[in-house]
Amino acid sequence: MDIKDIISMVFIGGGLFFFFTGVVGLLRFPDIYTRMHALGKCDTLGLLLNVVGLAIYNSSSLTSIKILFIAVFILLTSPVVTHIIAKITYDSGIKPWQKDNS
Amino acid sequence: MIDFFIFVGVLLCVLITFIFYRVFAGPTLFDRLISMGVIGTKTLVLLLLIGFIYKRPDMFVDISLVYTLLNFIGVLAITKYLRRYKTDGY
Amino acid sequence: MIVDGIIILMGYILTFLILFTFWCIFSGYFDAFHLLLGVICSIIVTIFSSHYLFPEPITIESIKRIGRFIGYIPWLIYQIIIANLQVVYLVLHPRMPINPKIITVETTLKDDISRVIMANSITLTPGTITVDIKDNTFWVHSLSDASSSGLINGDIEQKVKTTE
Amino acid sequence: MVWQLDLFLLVFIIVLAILSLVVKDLLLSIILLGGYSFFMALIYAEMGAVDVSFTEASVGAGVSTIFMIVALYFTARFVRRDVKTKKISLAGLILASLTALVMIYVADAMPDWGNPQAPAHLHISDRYIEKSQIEMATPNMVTTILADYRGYDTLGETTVIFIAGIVCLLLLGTATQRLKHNYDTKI
Repeated sequence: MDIKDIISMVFIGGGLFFFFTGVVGLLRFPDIYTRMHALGKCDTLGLLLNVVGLAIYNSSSLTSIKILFIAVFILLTSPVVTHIIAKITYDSGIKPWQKDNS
Repeated sequence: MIDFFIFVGVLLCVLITFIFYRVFAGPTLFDRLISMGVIGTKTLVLLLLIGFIYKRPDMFVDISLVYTLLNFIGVLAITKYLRRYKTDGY
Repeated sequence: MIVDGIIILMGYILTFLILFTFWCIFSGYFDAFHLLLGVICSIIVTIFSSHYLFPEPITIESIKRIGRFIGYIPWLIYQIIIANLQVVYLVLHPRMPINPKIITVETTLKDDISRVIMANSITLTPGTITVDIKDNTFWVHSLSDASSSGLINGDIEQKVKTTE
Repeated sequence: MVWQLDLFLLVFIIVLAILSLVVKDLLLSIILLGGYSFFMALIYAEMGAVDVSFTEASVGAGVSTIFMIVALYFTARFVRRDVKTKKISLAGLILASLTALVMIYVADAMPDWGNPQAPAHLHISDRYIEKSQIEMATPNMVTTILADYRGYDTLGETTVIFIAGIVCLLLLGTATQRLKHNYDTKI
């Protein structure tokens, strides 16, 4: 158990925390748009932290670079997916949940 | 460290069980779609963790990369269908 | 005439270099046979798809622009972390103090790439998701009052403008 | 094998498989089948079959999802109300459960996972491991076995797949022409 392991454990623990909040948000929030906030943000950062933690733990540099490429792909694709689903939802006429209605 | 990875993997599996509630209950199709997306990211991390548990991460990273891209392409294909045939959300 | 040719060739060369770097990283073999295969594959893909990656001719200005965009990334990551902490606060708060609504934001950004950067930044930063873009108007779904205030006073737009 | 993960993953697989059959919406069924393929790839990876897992992830989750969506363009998403759905036939149910029982009974006689004394590991594997590098000079042993030692087997398989592909193309081709024809005549 050296310092590298502890750093990667901290990163992975942080990622798990964000995953956990993302899932809680997915279950608690009232409508699809608000749930998308939980998906688009917590999930992205959680995965980013997990991936960086694993890349730090890994010893071979080439594999670490490949693992970091996963993080780059996620950063590029995640907002696009969130935006596309939001647009499709809006086009199909689902109205956002308002505070006054409840 | 391997015990820690197994622990993280089990925690992720518990989280996936909770997301399945949204897949069953989600009122609209889009809820189910984003829930499956969230499950996809969890399985991606699980795959990397399995690679580290077996101490062969170099083989498993390639599959994770394919996972990442296919998650994206699958959502794109489904939304392309939904743009053609509009739904009222169900 | 010669300058035009060099500019068109630059796009091909850059695409080839990017593809070949990816090949080297993903294959992991560095002997002559695998590198030769990589060169052949990269050239074939370059011929077919260079115009997708660089639709406009490359000038010194566009290379400078990529440099400015790389300078923009640290600020974006900082914003992503703030966004997450805000969403975490909203999710874990027992009464969930959310007030979701859709707001419209006008932008003065001219070209498409800036708008894409702007839209993706909005989606990644505190409590806001870009729902739709038409001409100069962004439809943005915001989660709470605090999250939409940062967008209305135009911080993100100022930041994106520096990359232009 | 990590049994803690296996327990969860196998339950997820069963849940997703049943759900994708029960659901009335074809698009949702496709989404669920994509998730099923992802979990299946995870299980293959966990059993150490990385190449099978790679194929499952790219073909099962990627290509076949897209193909099924393309097929969805030619049909409807929901069951029509006026068409009566068939009830579960008793004979089929009995046959399926009997087959399942026989398979569970037989599975008990299989060698344990990773057992070095299993028949598959005793006879010919040693020769493949020792000689394949010398005889064929291909770095990947699975490729050597499939393409060199069992070349005729693989040729037969590819022929079958090739014929299936041609038949699919023929069927889809006529379907598109018919659609186009209907479209033209309507106008």
